[in-house]
Amino acid sequence: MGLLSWSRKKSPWIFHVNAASCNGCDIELVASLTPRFDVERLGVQLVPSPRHADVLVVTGTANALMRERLKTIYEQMPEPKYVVAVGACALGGGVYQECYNVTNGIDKVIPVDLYIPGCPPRPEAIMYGILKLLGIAPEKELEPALEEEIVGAGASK
Amino acid sequence: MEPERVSRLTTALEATATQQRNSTLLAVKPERIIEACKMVVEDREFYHLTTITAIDEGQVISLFYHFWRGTEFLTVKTAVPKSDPRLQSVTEALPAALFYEAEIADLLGVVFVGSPMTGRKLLLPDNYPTDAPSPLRKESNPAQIRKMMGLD
Amino acid sequence: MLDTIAEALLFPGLTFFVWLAFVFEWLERKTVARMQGRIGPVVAGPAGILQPVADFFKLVGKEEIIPAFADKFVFEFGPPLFFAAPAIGVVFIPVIGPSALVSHPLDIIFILFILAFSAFMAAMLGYSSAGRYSTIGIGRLILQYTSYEIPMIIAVITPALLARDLSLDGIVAAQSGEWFIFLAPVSFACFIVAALAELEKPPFDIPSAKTELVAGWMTEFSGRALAYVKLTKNLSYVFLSAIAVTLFLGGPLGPMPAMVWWAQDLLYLVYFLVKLFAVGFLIFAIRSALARVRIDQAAGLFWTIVTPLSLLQLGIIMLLR
Amino acid sequence: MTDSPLDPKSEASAGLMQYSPENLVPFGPVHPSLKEPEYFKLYLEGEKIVQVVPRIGYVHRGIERAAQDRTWVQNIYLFERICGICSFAHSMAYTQTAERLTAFEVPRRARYIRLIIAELERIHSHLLWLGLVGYWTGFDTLFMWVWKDREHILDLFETITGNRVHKSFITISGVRNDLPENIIEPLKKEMKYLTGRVDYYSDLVSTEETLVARTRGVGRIDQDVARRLCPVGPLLRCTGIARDIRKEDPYAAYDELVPDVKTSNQGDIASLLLLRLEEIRESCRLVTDAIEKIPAGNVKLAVPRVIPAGDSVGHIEAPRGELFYFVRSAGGMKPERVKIRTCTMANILTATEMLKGHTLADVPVVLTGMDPCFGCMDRIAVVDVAKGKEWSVRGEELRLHGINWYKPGRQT
Repeated sequence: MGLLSWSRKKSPWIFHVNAASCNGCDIELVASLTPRFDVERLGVQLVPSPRHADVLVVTGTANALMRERLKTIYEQMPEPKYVVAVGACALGGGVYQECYNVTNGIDKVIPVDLYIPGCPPRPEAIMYGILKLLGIAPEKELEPALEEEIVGAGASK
Repeated sequence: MEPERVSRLTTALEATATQQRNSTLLAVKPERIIEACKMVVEDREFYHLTTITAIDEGQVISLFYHFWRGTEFLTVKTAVPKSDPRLQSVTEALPAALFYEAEIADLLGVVFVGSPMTGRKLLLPDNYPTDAPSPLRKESNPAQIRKMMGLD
Repeated sequence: MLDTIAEALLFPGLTFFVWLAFVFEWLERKTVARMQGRIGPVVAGPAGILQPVADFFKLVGKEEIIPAFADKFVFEFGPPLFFAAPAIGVVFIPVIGPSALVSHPLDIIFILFILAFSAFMAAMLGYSSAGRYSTIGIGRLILQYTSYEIPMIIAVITPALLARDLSLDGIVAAQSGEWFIFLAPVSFACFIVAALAELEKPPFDIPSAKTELVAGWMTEFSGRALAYVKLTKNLSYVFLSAIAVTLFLGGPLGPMPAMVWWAQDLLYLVYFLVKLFAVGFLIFAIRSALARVRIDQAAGLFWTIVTPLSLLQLGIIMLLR
Repeated sequence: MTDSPLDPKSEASAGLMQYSPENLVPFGPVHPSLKEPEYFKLYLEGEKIVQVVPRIGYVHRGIERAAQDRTWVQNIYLFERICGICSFAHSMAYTQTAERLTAFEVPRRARYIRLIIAELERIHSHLLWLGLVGYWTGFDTLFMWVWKDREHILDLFETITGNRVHKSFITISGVRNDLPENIIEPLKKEMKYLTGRVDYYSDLVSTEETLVARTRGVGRIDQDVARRLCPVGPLLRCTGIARDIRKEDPYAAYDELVPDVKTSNQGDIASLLLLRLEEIRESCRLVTDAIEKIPAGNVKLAVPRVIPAGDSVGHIEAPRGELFYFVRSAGGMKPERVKIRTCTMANILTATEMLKGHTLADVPVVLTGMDPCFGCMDRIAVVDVAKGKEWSVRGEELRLHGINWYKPGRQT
């Protein structure tokens, strides 16, 4: 395992976006940072700026106003980036499915790498999801041109 | 509510009053709504405007101004025709009504004359279709609105 | 000459201090986590000790986004320069033995210059990214800098006055009898408070307060630049702790039995590290036990309490000597 | 309304248009100090805030419309998901309001169980808030400790209802399940533990210097403002007005277990901290009393599918204040109209008033002070004052503000 993929596995920094969620998933996500669950054990840090983040955690239904913001934030993140959809609303609209202001799942707005179901998912489920993501993360292929730019020739991958 | 207070309000406002449980319903004409709100608020005990409810009743849109006094509700009811839903804004007398009026203006398309929010889209997203009915009106259809907004 | 360069780059120079910077970040995260009832990083390396290393290399391997309106020259070349300030500073610290790799009769002046240069580079970096939050962060940083700089200078020259020497070697040598922390405890306290402000640690993490300004002046940085900036901040952390050790805790000095030279060097190193981590832990403890103050409160604290106190200490010492 | 913080005319007359865009600091919509997306435009003079214009509506989902398409029972679970923090309060307010249209009497035991869950939720909500105050003032240790204690409440929720966040426990005519066996002792033990922790936190927040410096005198409102802008809950009580729906209009078992309404007369964030801690203590007492006095019997009747026609008005004291529901039934399977007025909706106007004159550093603290819950509010409200003609220059900027936030043009 190369240094780079090792370091990516060990250090997923997450940026959390609440895209019109009911707070349930958000407080469970925050709860997973607190002493009982402590995802910092896995190297996870909640970072304040999307520029610093590796993983975009999205909760909620992505309503008409948040859709654009969500796209902007996704674009602000540097490659390689991953998107995790947390909770029923982010997966498919959840209980608000077919409401007039609701997107049925955020994967209609941005590409999603991992889905964590639940309404809301327990912190254990969120941690399990992150572990899963750490499993898949290094395998995600970058665009060749971008990889050339970032990693440079000869760097371990 | 004390009978004399009720009768004072009904005679002054040409209103009709009905009472049930701990709430009193005072039906007034739409043109007297500001006067009614002022009278209620001048009665210092009813300063708390809980909210304004609006309902699409087919031909008319009814508005309920709920005031709370510690043990009982006083609801001032009025109605505007759906064909021309215009009503005087009460924000002069009741600053707290600002947001409640704004949400009704957006969700039911009632125009509040004199409200600082007049003419602005308040509640709904920027790309809410202009030709679709307000979402809480009976004739609105969520599936259609979704399609028009391009959410699917 | 080659010897000195090798020492400056490897041990006890830059590489050693960079390693210490990683260890410091790990210790900080672990200590703070413990104080908060958590465990802290565990999966990267034994007890998570490689966590900062993983963070660093991950950031190096990420895409670097340059904001459209940024000053590209400063934005790209700023982070290495920012890193250079403490990286040059560390060679002036005596680590193994009472004298440093590079010594000059006016060391202290240069150290003060490096501290000022760090703040200046931070301001340049923040402004170069031209973000709103960065700009406000830098406004706060400069305000904070003008507040803590004077007490810090006074706290630094107090030991120099006690030792009647402006070189770090001389100051260390003068502490062979009694450490200056006992002669000038108030100066030491003032230095630690000013160091907290310089390092942007709570309660003075005002320029990078994440709940107010996203990430303050660091908001725009990503990838390699962010890796450099973060490493520099950790290196400054070690650097300032090392200065505190050198100026107030006798540097690497301690009871020294007669031994072969390398054993003595090792013992010097152990003394130095023990003192360094003690200062580090003091900062961790203060950091996790306090809430953030407001910028006006911070300025008030420095101008009305810390500066007069450090001046008072200086005055007392001048009178006694 | 001439002095409304949202009045665009007053904005123009106050000369706000002369401020260059550099004076405008967008606060949100995605901002680390707001767990939920909201957008506040802050006009600054240096660090001092001269005007606040909220743009709320990033969480609008259209629940009131959705409620009309769902049955009476389905709606319980829909309203519960208005907000993940006061979910039981929402479902209880809705259920009670609907029950008033029916003839049956909710069993006494069910009313006690409702009280217990509601009070546990109040403790949970207030603890969560206290933790976030710690987080927002940069006091992460307080945040972590408080959230650790909060897990005790969540464990109780899980034991009693089976869920941590959305309890899905209440139903029309009662509660869905009885209390589990052997709950009395653990419940009492936890309440005792939490009361002890509250003592500790009260001591902490009133003695920890930096926290006191950040909260005392910040976000002060007085009774006149409170009367004019009609805030609810702790925000109102901290100005000295003792208004608590639990006492004024008893529901559940509050007629038998009367809460002691706590007030404070300082009206600032420091007093809100202590007030909410006092309320936690009071809630612990209520839960302990309730579990001791709880009568035996049924916990629910047959759940009706159809609610008789009529209008019903109901409100309860949610953790954040008065939560108002208006339900109209046409006698069918689905409600004709449900109107919800959440606590944050009533408080947001007051909060913008509180912000004026403070510095940017105070914004998170003051906004936290009202314990905002935009998830609740936005099912209904958006204020977009940026649409007017005088804003045309900035209208473009607003659309792009997400980008500008990170890549602002140099507007000279």
